[in-house]
Amino acid sequence: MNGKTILAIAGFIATIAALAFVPFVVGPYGVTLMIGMLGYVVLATAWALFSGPTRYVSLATVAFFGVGAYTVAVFSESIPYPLLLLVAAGIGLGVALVVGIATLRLAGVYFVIFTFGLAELIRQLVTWYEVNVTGTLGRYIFLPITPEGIYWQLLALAAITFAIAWWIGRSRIGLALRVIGDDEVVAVHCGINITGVKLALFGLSCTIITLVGAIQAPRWTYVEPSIAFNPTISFLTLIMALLGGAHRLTGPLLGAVPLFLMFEWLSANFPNHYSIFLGLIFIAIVFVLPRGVLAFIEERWTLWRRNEPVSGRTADE
Amino acid sequence: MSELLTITGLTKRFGGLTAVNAVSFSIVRGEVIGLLGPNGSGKTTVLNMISGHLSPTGGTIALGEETISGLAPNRIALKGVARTFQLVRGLPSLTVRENVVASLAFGRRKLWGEEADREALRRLEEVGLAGRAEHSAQDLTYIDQKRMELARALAADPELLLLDEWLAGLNPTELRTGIDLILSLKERGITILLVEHVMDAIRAVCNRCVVMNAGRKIADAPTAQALADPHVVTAYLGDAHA
Amino acid sequence: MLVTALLSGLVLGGTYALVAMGLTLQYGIARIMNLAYGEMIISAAFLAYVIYTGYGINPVLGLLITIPAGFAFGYVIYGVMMKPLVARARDKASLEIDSILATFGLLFVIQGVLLVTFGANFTSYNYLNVAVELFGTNVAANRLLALVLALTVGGALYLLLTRTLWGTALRAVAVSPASAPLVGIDVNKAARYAFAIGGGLAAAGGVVISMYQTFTATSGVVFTMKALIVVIMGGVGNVVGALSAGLILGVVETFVATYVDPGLTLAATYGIFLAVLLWRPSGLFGRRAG
Amino acid sequence: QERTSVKIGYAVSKTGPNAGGAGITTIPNYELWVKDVNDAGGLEMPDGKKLPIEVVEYDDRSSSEEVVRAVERLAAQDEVDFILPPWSTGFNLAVAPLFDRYGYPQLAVSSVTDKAPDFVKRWKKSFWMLGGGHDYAEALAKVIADASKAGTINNKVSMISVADGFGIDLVTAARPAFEEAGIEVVYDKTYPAGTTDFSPILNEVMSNGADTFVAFSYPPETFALTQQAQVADFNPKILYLGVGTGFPIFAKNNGANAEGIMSLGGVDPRNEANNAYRKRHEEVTGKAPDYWGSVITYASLQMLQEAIKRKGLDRDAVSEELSTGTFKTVLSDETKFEDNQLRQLWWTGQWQNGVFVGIAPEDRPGASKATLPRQAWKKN
Amino acid sequence: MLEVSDLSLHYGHHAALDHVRIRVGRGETVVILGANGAGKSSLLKAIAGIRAPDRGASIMFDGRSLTDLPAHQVLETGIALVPEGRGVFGDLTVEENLALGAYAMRARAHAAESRAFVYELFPKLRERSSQYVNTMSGGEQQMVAIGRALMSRPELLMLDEPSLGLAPVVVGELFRSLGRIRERGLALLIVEQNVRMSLSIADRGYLAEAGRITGEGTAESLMNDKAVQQAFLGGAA
Ligand SMILES: Nc1ncnc2c1ncn2[C@@H]1O[C@H](COP(=O)(O)OP(=O)(O)OP(=O)(O)O)[C@@H](O)[C@H]1O
Ligand SMILES: Nc1ncnc2c1ncn2[C@@H]1O[C@H](COP(=O)(O)OP(=O)(O)OP(=O)(O)O)[C@@H](O)[C@H]1O
Ligand SMILES: NC(=[NH2+])NCCC[C@H](N)C(=O)O
Ligand SMILES: [Mg+2]
Ligand SMILES: [Mg+2]
Repeated sequence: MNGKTILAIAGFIATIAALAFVPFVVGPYGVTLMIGMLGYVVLATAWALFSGPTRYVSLATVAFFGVGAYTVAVFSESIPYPLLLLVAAGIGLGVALVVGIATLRLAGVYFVIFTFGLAELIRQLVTWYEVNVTGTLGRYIFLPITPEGIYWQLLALAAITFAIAWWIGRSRIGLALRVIGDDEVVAVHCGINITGVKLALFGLSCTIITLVGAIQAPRWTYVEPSIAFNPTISFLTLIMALLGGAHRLTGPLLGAVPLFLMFEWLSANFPNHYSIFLGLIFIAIVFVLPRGVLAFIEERWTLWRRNEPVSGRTADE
Repeated sequence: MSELLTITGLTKRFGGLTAVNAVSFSIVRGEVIGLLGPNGSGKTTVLNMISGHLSPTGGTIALGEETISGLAPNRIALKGVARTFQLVRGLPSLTVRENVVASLAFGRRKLWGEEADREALRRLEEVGLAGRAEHSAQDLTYIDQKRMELARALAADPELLLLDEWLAGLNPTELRTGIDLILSLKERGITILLVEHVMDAIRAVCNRCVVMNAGRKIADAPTAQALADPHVVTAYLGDAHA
Repeated sequence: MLVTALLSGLVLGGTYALVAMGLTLQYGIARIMNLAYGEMIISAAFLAYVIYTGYGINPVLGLLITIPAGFAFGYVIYGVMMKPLVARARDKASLEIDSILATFGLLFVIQGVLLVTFGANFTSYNYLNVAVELFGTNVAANRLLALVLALTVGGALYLLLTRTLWGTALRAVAVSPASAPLVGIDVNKAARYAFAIGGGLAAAGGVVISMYQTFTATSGVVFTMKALIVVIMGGVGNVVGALSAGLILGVVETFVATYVDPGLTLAATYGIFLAVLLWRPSGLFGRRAG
Repeated sequence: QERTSVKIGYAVSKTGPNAGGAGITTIPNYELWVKDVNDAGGLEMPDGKKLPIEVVEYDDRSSSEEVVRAVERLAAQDEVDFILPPWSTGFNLAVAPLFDRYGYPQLAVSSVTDKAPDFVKRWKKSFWMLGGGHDYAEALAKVIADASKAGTINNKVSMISVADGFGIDLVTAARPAFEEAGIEVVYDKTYPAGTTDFSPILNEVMSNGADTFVAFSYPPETFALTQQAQVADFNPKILYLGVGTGFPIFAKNNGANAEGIMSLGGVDPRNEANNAYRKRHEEVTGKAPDYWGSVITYASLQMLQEAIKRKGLDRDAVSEELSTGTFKTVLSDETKFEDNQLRQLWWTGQWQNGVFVGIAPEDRPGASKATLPRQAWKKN
Repeated sequence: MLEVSDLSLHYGHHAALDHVRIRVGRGETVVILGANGAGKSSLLKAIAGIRAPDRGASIMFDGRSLTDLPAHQVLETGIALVPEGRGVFGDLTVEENLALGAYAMRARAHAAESRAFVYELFPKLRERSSQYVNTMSGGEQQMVAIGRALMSRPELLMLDEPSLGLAPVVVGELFRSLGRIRERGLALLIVEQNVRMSLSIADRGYLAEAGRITGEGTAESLMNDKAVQQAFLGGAA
């Protein structure tokens, strides 16, 4: 470990520690805002953990998010809270492995839409089960968890997610993912067990996503499939990660935070023209930042540092 | 004398087309064998089956004593079979060095970190690409990509190396270098199965040639003898080489 | 009962197919993953609503206005928004990402404009809501129209794409855009027309749907996703695939509703879609994943 | 310093799947009320002073997470004086803990729940104004049973319901209620929200001999069912449909064919205050209100207005007043909560002569008499 | 017929071509020899309009400037390219590939005639006319690529390493075919590593090195040139 790494780790720990104090400074609305933002940061980062390097764009995010939320809703009365999270994570992982095995043969847009279909299928099945087997629809969550508690849990999850993503980025498995993303045929011929690697990472990514759903659910009091499995969540996660730059550690973060704040600002200030402004800004971003927020920042940075034109390509594309 | 690779009755059908039809041959450890044949005669398909990229419709492939047909390509790779592709398959978003590290890290060596980087550079030097190690793989010319592919295959530390038209497109000077490189690999004891249309190279490096036509084996003999076979001349070489 | 179910299924599937064909052209040939596709459908539905309730022009006749409008809209959008993205795209994947992001923005703009103009209300009107008797079953004329239109459009597109040189050129652009200029195809123009035709088809779908389905300014995404499912199930860029997949989904839904449980119709739709992909990873008529 | 206005905030679905419902029942009434109040000089305080309303509005984009955040923002950031509730049962529940924590009265209108008696205990300042599934189901059971006893119809019912909180609440209440009333349910299926084609279901129920067809449906399906029943020439003697039946567009699209169709809600056609309200709603917002939730939404706002007039801006006092006071609203001259729930409601209504009138509870003053059986579809 | 001058081309900072100047006369066959990475492919791509050259370049064909024409219009002027890596439409059939070869306005009327010629040149393509090209072997695909280019009735046919990956017997045939194509009055601009074969059908040749043209001469003089022999004909048998 060189000096730079140690500095980076120290910086990371300091940032997390500082963020942990935020609830004492910002007031309740600030905490709410941070919860929403952190939620998406974790979702986008966890999503990019698998989808970034392998380029398997997944729209199944909400399936896992919803499974997390639903698990909490179903068992909130019968299982003590910390264990509840574990159970949710376990269910999420189990579903992820089944899904992972099912999707192994799919590539490109077929994978994308398959995962979307899958999320919808899960939602339909949960609905059907609730209606026909338990005879109710909609469940109540009355857990004594404060917003601050939710915030800290999310922060911890974020810290863990970043640590894992960072570790993967410099480990062998990170390289394996990038090789898979480029050419699976080459990957197997290099000796990579692509099934294993893909399953492991998909499982990991989905487990984290499940936990986000599980942690956030107590905020809603009432959960029903249309609430827990709202496909917007899948789309926003994907958009945030892509906009930031899905193949780097901090890319999703740099997509999630500004977008989230933009949504919030627009909907607060232009409740009636929100969609139009949002759309226009979005299109503008795509045109102005062709390679994502992170790449843009890096380019400006090199430009400023070296004061010379940047070359057309960077190694990571 | 021990057989490294034994192929028996190997067959591959694509729908109605039998691309490889009951082909049998074997390769002795340390040999360099040419696999020749007209375009579409099934050579690449044979390589694809050996490396596990395609699974055979019939027949078996054995590496040493062990049957490898039907295994996943990564399992076969770990048993010491490495290959290049007829249409190069670089990993465009990785650097040239990382392309090589990919096979060091997951192949038989399991090298990682600085050690892997050093080893990768050594491999790149071998094929004359050390200078471009930090370039993005997609900026290489076609030929350089082929070099990189060879470095990647070598990094797997193979016992059996499958080269699919690796020398195609080299000019005579480069060809010379290429041939020397293959010869040096042979020196090192790597067994090579070479698919090639460049006769000069075949003559220079192959002990023996297996010739295919329309999916069938039509000759299997020491190089000079195989190339003089009248069937081979009509089907493959044409009058100019007679 | 069987005939009735089959017929209802085909009629329902006609709607799905009609909606999907435009998208398969836009994505398959112009390579634009158009997330605003459903909004184009809804816009056409509102247009039909306005010209029917406002000007008394019947929606079928109104197709003469709405289809060209959809075509023109697609033509302009491609020229203004997509062309620069195509020009700067390094490869297929980056164009895909760019088009997803850009049309995601477009989706909101169209939706916003519709919301401001028409509000968030459920909109619906009745037209051609009369029974037509077919094989002893009553079918709604407006839904039958969707099926007829889907079959006609599908057939026409199929012939265009496979039997004419221009159509073959469009497919060439679809499979290897980089090589198309080598034979003198103006890729940009071909893609633009494909996208515009897709716009016209979206408009046709929107008009027909508006005759029997309730819509709101924000319901576009439902159509986008349904269309995507059909497109993928049929195989990207394959018109016959979209047509068959649409009809299959319609029939499956109806059969499940009739013989199993109406509560499982959507589950069955997604289930069959997933099953098809597991069996054929590139869709019913797809040739290797792209 | 002197107060110059009253800040009132709300977060409601202006976009997303819920926008269709919110856009008919909730948003126009909020806007109408604010305009009515401000045109009259503002909200009247106990001292007779009038303060204009200043509105802070957010779009929850039909997302639970958003609605929770938006309400927290209204309470903590904007520090508004009162918060109006969002649309739908689920969202009202999602924000209930926040209203409670910040001490705002929650006048939940567009929310049908049998759990209201529990909720008012959990959240003391919550008010539930649209009844619960069993209210509607029992009323309907009585209508059917009476008609059956009178020999107008047989006692068989086909019943479908949308697979979401609303549909399931109603259907689970309906099953025992129907059984109790001696009604035989011969078809009982649930369909997923978003279903557009009901022909398979209609084909089934057309031949099963039931004179009554009940659908606990949402607007798009209500409209589709009406259309498709006409195509199929399906003529049950009682046709009961869900949300959307009372929407103005329903009458407009179906004209004379709406006659006799039943649903939840209704009005007393002789209630002048209500008629005046409907007229003003149409004038100001450009569209007619629906016949179920709209008028109650407006009434809830009048109650709030009146409570403020009596108690000022003290939220505890206002809540207390709402709980105990009696108010004059467009519903009646004496509108009041019983255990924080509004019970003077029309559980069943029917289209009669172009008006969706309340027919149950039949002993409630102003109730119309059900006309049975329903006329067959007129071909147009 | 083709006059190229001051042609430079950069990839980022890297100069692939540096003020290149070449010409091809009507009906003439010209080869370009050069090491790997010399910029030969880049040159052909620039002429074909696939790569935009740097400002200041001049590419004239029959007195018409091609410099700013997009690729699909360059083809209409009568220049066809068989690119390296073939550029065939893998997901279309042989038949369709050939049909598209005649997509250009100049070629449409003669499509049937051109097809007959191509099938005569490569009989295998006739047998396989309904096969999807991406299931064909490397050599078969090369035939499709050349056939497709011929379908556009070019006056100048540019071939980028056409013998790459072909069996010797096919290479022999190919060059014989190229000889016949040449006899029909087509000009050929060939980039080839098979120097001996290509010079044997060529009139003239250029030597390219690191983005520059470093020599030119008649086929015969090049064949006998010591340096050329050293670099390109090698010592190999
Ligand atoms: N995936 C496939 N589907 C259908 N046919 C195939 C497939 N792959 C190869 N073929 C056919 O099998 C035959 C053998 O192909 P192969 O690639 O093995 O030839 P080859 O000997 O390597 O030829 P070349 O020297 O031209 O590379 C060819 O006719 C080819 O068209
Ligand atoms: N797309 C590209 N991006 C960056 N550099 C490139 C690109 N294509 C070619 N080059 C560089 O331009 C130079 C010339 O390449 P070109 O392909 O024209 O050479 P060539 O003479 O055809 O070589 P070969 O014999 O290998 O085909 C090479 O140094 C190559 O690395
Ligand atoms: N038109 C109305 N008032 N609708 C209110 C219905 C109740 C609400 N839709 C719910 O989710 O339960
Ligand atoms: Mg081959
Ligand atoms: Mg080249």
